[in-house]
This record gives sequence, structure tokens and C-alpha cells, in this order.
Amino acid sequence: MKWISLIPVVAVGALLLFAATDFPEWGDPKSPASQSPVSSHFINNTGVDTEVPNMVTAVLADYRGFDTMFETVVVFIAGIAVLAILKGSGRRRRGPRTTYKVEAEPDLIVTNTVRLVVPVIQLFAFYVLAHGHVSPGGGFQGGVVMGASFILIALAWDLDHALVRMSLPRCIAIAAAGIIIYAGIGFLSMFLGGEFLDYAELERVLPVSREMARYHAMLGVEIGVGFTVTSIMFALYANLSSEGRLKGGL
Amino acid sequence: MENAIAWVLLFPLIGSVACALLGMANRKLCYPISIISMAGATWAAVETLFQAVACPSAEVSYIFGGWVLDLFPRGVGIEFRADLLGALIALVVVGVGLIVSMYAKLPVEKETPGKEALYYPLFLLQITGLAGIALTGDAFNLYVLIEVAALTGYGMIAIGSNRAAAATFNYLILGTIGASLYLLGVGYLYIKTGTLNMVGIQEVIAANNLHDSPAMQVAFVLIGLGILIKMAFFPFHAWLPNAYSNAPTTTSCLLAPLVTKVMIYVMIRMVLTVFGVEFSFESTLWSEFMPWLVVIAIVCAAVMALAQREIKKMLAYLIVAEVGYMVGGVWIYNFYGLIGSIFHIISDACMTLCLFLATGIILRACKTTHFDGLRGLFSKMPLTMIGFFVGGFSIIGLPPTCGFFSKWYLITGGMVAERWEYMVVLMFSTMVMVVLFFRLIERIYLAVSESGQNLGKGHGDLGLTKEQTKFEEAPLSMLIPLLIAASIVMIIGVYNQEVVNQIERFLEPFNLPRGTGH
Amino acid sequence: MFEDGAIINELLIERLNYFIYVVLLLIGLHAMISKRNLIKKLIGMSIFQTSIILFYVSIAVKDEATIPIYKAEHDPHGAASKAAALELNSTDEAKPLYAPAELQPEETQQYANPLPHVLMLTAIVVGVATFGLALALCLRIQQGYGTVEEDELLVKIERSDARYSQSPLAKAINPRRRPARTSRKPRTASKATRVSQKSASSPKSTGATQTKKSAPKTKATQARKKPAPATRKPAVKKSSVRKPANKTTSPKKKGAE
Amino acid sequence: MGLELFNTFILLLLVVTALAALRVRDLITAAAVFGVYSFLMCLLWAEMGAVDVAFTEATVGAGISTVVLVATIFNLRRKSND
Repeated sequence: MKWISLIPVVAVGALLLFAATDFPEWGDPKSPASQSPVSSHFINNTGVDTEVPNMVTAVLADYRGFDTMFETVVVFIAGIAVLAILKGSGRRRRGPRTTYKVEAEPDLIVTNTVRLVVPVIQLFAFYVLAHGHVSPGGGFQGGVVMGASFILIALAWDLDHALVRMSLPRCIAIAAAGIIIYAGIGFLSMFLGGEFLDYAELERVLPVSREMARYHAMLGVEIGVGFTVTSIMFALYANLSSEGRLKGGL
Repeated sequence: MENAIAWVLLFPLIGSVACALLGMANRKLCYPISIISMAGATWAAVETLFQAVACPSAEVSYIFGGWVLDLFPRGVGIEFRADLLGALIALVVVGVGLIVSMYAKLPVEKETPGKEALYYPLFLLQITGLAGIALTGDAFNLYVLIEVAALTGYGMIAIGSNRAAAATFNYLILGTIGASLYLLGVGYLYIKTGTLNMVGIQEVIAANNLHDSPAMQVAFVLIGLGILIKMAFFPFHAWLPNAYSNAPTTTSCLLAPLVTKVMIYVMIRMVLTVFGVEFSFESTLWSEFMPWLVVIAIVCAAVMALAQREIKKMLAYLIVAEVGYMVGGVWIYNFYGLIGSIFHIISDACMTLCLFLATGIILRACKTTHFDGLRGLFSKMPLTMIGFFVGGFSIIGLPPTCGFFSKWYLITGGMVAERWEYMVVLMFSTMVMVVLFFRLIERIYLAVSESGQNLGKGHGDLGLTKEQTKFEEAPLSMLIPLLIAASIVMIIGVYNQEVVNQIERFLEPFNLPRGTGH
Repeated sequence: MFEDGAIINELLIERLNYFIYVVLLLIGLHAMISKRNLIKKLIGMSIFQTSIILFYVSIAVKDEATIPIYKAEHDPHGAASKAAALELNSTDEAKPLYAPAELQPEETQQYANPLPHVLMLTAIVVGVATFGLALALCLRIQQGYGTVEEDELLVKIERSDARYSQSPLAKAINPRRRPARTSRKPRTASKATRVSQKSASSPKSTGATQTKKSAPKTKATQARKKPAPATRKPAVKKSSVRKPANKTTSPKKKGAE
Repeated sequence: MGLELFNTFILLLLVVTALAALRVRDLITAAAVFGVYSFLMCLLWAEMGAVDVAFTEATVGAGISTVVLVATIFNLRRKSND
């Protein structure tokens, strides 16, 4: 029966290869995508419009900020949905879990190393988040690194140890707070007279120019994204590693 | 209020966050919050629709982030465009959302106990995603919103039983293939046109004459294929029946009327706005072979519906058949066909909502949705059954209901375009639906005498006691939304001309053929 | 047209990226369709999505271009613009002069196209969200059916479906017994029946029809279904047994939640 | 030319790791190979100038995805039938 599944695969492949012959030259600066007014506007005017050196951050958080808001919402949804799917379903424990018996005591070397490393990771997460305007990075990456530090705690000790620092209700609250920060900045600019997410209007409450208002609002937005991603990444791990029971080590 | 179009999405978004936060403290707060935010969204959608109708160009454009068109090239910011079609669909989405949110209280408490603070945020975000799909004017933003709607859908279905989780997994795999194919198609559009704005894409296609470009043709196929998978068109329908029939009541009430219809809207949007009429119908062969696929789809789905013995499963296959109607209405390439298609999106959303709301009540009262469990229900809950049959008659297409008028336009379109196969299959499926619903009528109305006496022979062993046929209507929080939905089905039927006028006004600029297409 | 050597050559040498992305996409798609293990399907799904991201990133590539972050001479806060600002700060129209200058078209060529990168950031995050949700579904399926192999799963699902879609007429031999707990809340239902199984595991009522290896739910199915059409007595007996069992489970369930 | 060779090498390695991740029967191994795949992809994108995407893929794809995948497999049967 397996060969039947090859038919659609081969069909799609032929279709895609057929189209690939029509693509512009590899790396051609004159290709429509690279030459379009939209792309050139992003490259030429990001500095003028927002004063952010990293164009990707500027496009992500400002020009296409609405997309990014929903991207944050998607992360939020994933967290909520995983909680909803697994909550209360993990009481019947059976199957091969027992074959991976975890040692009762966390390892001394591991815990001490983690104790040393976690603050550095978290500091790096803040750096990635805050420095996203001028170097690769931003809310997502920073948030994921931050979430990873909590996962590391859960791996080195056990889940309870990490949940003391970041309980699940707190996770959801922080994730919701992230969206509130993001949407709140949008609302603020809406109430100040612009469109939703028109950060330039924030100049009326910030003592800076329109461009710098965009610059600073983007930082605020990235912090919101970082909140949501941090907590949801940890919540994902906590739920999946314990089948929603939220107890015990991996 | 100029920001009304943004509020359509922002109300449910705030509502969902508020539900998640306040629901942790007190889960009783979720239900009122969801109703309030849906009411707000409905108001905003009505406002948007009125703005679009009042505007001479019949559309409202709103660019997020203040990247206005005079100063920046098109496509720099993300644009929301509510033309008449988008505004109508958005209104349908939030309207259905409002009705279901009123209905949700008891089923959610019963079926997902203790999870209200998780369920309502998903519920509201689902509506956010779907309403956003209807309004957005940016091809990539559409992908993000499709994923918002899809992910919340997975969560809302799988929150129920283990069986639902298994069904959701199939849905997830197929849904991801569909959405990814769409994303790939958008990538092909981008590589050839360099923009993501829907109007911008069409401008570039027209300006650079990309009609015969292989990459554009493949982009069309990929996007079309992705959307067909997402809308459960017949060969790709495998995810739908199991997912909808095992989902919690509220979930199926929300998803069944909306998800497939919104995806059909996306197809119409792609055909008319993004690729343009000339590209979609003349440069590709889709209008040649799609009606035939539609014929196969409708016949198979109708036969499968006939084979079901459970209302929920039967309705799920009916949805698949209805998807066939609407897809056919688009691809017969005719003015009236498209009117019928768009009108059928609206009326099908209303009547499917009606049927699923009633099914939820039946499930609550009888603990089963099997046909044999319905005997004598009319004497038990007459109002619910009236609601159920208003929806049923509309699906069959009996005159005072809106289903009649939309089917009328579809058939007219098929006749004018001389696609006889499509017409015949519409007739055929109408016959099948008559059989389906009169089979149910026989069970619900006729099998028990008024006194609740067992009619005995000829109807199997009924064995109903008086107690079982006692008048016991559904609780008001479930009955009122059903009756509202039923009356909307009738109202749209009565005032069908108003709706059709707006659809005609939307379709006027596209110069669709009013006779045969080729 | 693919027999044409030139096209193959072009694809393999000059557009290797485009070729490899198609290959990866097909690998992923094939895994999603044909793999039996759900986790394998998910890995395939991830490969499928990353291949699309690879395609988008390939669009953004420009020859001779650098990453889309302003070089020092174009940096709005870099040394060059600061010097300009200091020089011109004395005049009243300082603000427009302070603002960084727009890049010229030839300078545009120096930077890769940022838009596809942005889109793909979004796509990656959507991908990981889907992935996490799907893994949660796998866990749930494992809990419910004890397997994540699709073929084993289908067998078990078919069995439980057969029970749910059974006509209430066939079940309701005894008219006073309503067709209770058929399709909703199978978790509690299965739990109740399972407990009843334990308490009523005397061979008289359930018989030797049970199989040990299948999931408890399906065991309960067979146990409930089998005696019903045979005689009336076991059915009555079972229902009387199940009632108290149900009662004993409900407080336990509350406590757990 | 050096970069192009690097590019080609990674592209071929990507196909190999993708096939390997789907081929092995031990799911933990599959997860590990999948992590390798993600990381190679991240390298490739960094080389193509998409630094932000590469960073995200390194943290999300090679990091969180793999961890979460392993955490899930610990709760499932480790061997797969295909």
C-alpha cells in the first residue's frame, strides 16, 4: 500500500520542479522580490522611519506589527490548548514510563553547574531581547532562551523545583500579560489618534521624536512578546514532560 | 467610528485574554465576558458593513501602524480591507459567534468541567481568527490568521474525549498540509510579484502580464489545493466528519457553520481579488474540470450522508456536500453562480448553525444522536424541533427559508452557464436531503401518538413511556439562541433581495459573464 | 521536458537550493502521508515546514549583499550620522537634518531583502506552536488508546466507534434502561465501567469473553455488549452492579480535580 | 567558491539527516537527528544572510522543539514500527 502515498508526492514534486524553472536567477538583485517598492522601502527607509538599524526587527515589530501580534497570539493559543488537552487526563499512568526511571536525587555536579549557568543564560536572554534593535535577536529569541533557562532547572532538579519559580497559573498570567502589553501599546496609539499599532502617535506621551517613539515602542512590544514566549515555552515543556500531571522529573 | 474594522478583531482578542486571566480567579466570569466581547464585535462588524455600504467605492481600507498609502508604497503596512463581501462574511462570523457564545454556558459546563478558563479563550480567539480572515487584505497575514483559527480549532476539538483527540490529530496533519501549501503558494506569488498585498499582487499580475508564467500557475494550484484541503472538499474531507462529530457541542456549533465557509470565502477572495478573474478563469483550466470534481464530490458526500445513522455524522457529510455546492458555484464561472455561492456561504452558515444548535440540545436531552434515539421528540421539545426543521428545510431548499434563494441562484447560474452536470447534481442532492430530513421527520413527529402511546408495529419496538414523551423543553440559555438562529434563517429568506443587492454591487466591477462562460 | 539536460543541469548546479527544498518538502510530505508512527509524522511535518522556510529564505538572497542590518555608515545611530547631527545641530531645522538619510538605490543592493526573513520568523513560531500542540495530542492518544502507531490505533478506534454508533434500540432491551452515557464524556464513562468491571469481575456476569491485552475501555465494551442480547438477566444484574460503582467513583473524581 | 561548496555540503547533509530522522526506529535517536537537521538548517540560513531566522531556528527548532520532542517520547513507547 505504501506506493499509493507516493503518487501525490511525485505529483507535487513534478509541479514544484516545473515551477522552479521559472524562478529568477539565484541571488539576482533584479528579481521582482528584491526590486519591488516594498522591499526597497524597507531597506531604504527603515532608518528614516524608525531609526532602528536592524531592518528585520523594524519590519517585524512595526511595519508588520499586526502579524507579529497574532504570532504572539498563536504562541498563547498553543500554550492554552496544550493545557486544555492535557489537563486532568494524565491520572491513569501506564505504559513504558517506568523503563526510564529517574534517579531520586538530582546529581550534584549537574545542579551546581546549572546553578552557575542559569543566571548567565537569563542575562543573555535579556541581552538578546533588548539588543534586538541593533543585532540579530528580539522578543522571540530572548523569550525562548529565557524559557529554556527554566526548562534547564526542570531538567537538572525536577519539575516541581521549576514550578515553584514558575507555576502554571503564573505562566498563563504572564503570557496574557505579554499580549496585554503588545495590544496595550497598540490601543494607546489608537486612543492617541492614530491607527491601531501606530507607534508614532506615542510621541505625545514619550518625550521623543516620532521616529524614536517607534523605536521605543518596538522595544515595549518585544518585551510583551518575550513575556508570552518565555512562559508558554516553559508551560509546553512542563505539560508535555509530565503528561499534564505537572509532577516529577523527566 | 473609523476604527470599527479593527475592533471586530480586538473585542474578541481582549475578551480572550480577560477570560484567561479572570477565569483563573473565577471561572463563572468567562461566560459573561465572552458574550460582552462578542456583542462588541458584532456591533463593530455591523458598523463596518454600514461604512462599506455607505462608501462610494464600497470598501473600507485600514492600514495598521499608520503606513498610509499616500506616503508609503502599497504593501508596506498590513492592510485590512472590508469590501462588501468581506464585511458581510465578517458579520456572519461574529454573528454566529455571538449566538454560540450565548448558547455555550451549559454545554461547556457539562462537557469540559473545570476547563472554562481554557475553553473560552480558545473560543474567542477562534472567532478572532475567522473574522480576521474575512477582513484581511494581506496574503501572509491571511496565513497567520488561518493558523490562529486552525490551532484554536484543534484545541477546542481535542479538549473533549480521547476519540476527539485522535480525530484532531488527522485534522492537524491535513490542516497543516493545507496551510503550508497555501504558504508555499504565497511564496511563489511573492517571488514573481514582490508584494504580499492582495490588491498589489493583482496590480503586478496585470502590469507585468504574468498570466502564462509557470510559477504563477503553480502558485494558483498550490493555493487552490491548500484551500480545498482546509475546506474539506470531497477527496480531502477525511478530517471533517470525525472531528466535528466527536467535538464538544459548543465547538461543533461554532466550527461547523464557519470554518469551511470562511475557507470558501478565501477561495473567492483569491480568485477575484488576488489572481483576478482573467487569470483564474481564462488562463487556467480550473473552470473546465472543477465542476466535474464538484459533481463527484456532491454525489459521494450525499451518498455518505445517506448512510449515516447519527445526526452529527450526517450533518458533517452534509457540510461536505454543501462545500461542493459553493465550490461549484464559483467555478461554473458565471455571475449568478457567484452570487449563489456567496449567498450560500451566508445562508449555509445560518442553517448549519441552526441544525448544530438543535443537535446539541437533542444530545443533552437524549444522551444520544442516533436516529433511533429521537423517537417522539416532538412532543417532548416542540420548539427545539421546530428550530431543527427550519434548518433542515433550509438545507433542502424550501421557499420561505434562505436556503431556497441561494440554491435558486446556484441553479440559475448552472443553467445560464450551461453546466448541466452541475444543475443535475444539485437536483440530485436536493432529493437526497429530502430523504434525509423526512426520514428524521418520520421518527420525530410521527412515530408517537399525541398521548405518548406506543404505536407499535411498523415502527419497530418503540417502547416509549409517557414519562419519556413528557413536555420538557430545553433550558432557555440553549433554546433562545436556537430560536434566534431559526428566525435569522427565515429573515434572510424574506429579505433575500437586500443581501443579493449588496452581493451584486460587490460583483459588478469584475465583469463576470452573465451568459455562458466560454 | 525534464529529460532536457539543460534544465536538470540548471536545477542541480545553479539552483541547488530550489532543488533541495523540493526534495526536503517531498520527504516531509511523504512522511506525513505514509508513516505509521504519529511522532514520525510530526517529524515529517516539521521537515515539510522547514523546507518551505528554506524556500522563502532563498528568495531573499542577493548576490554581494550582506545581512539586513545597517552597516556603520548607514546606521541611524552610527558615527556618521552623529557627526552630521553635531555639525548641523546649531540651526533651527536640526530635526529633519538629524534624521538619517534615505538610502540610494545602489545602496539598496548591499542588503538582503528583509521581508522574507520577517515572514519566516512568524512561520517558525507558528510551526513550533503546531508542533507542541500535536505532541500534546500524541500524549492524549497514548493515554486513551495506549499506542501511537496508526494501524493499532485505527483498530482500537474502530472498536470503540462500533459501540458509540450502536442503535439505542438495540441496547434498550429493558425499556426502563435509558441509553445512558453513549457518546458523551467517554472518559468518565469508561472509568465507571472499568470500576464496575473490577467490582463485578465475578465470572458469572461478564463471562470469559474478555481479552486481557486490549485497552480497558474496549474490554468494558465487550463486557457490556455481549450479555445484552443473550438474556435479560445479566443486563439487569449489570446495571444494578454499575450504579453503586458509579457512586463510589464520583467523589474520588472530585477529589482528584 | 568556498562558500558555495559549504552551501552544497550542508544542503546534501540536510537531505541525509532528514532521511535518517525518518528512517531510524528509535524515536530518541530520531529526535536527536532531527535536532541536527534543524541546526544544519540554521547554519545554512546564517550563511544565506538570514541571521534573525537562523537565530530563531537555533533556539526554537534545534532547542525547544527537540527538548519538547524528547520529553514527549519519554512518555511514549520509544520504539517505532517504521
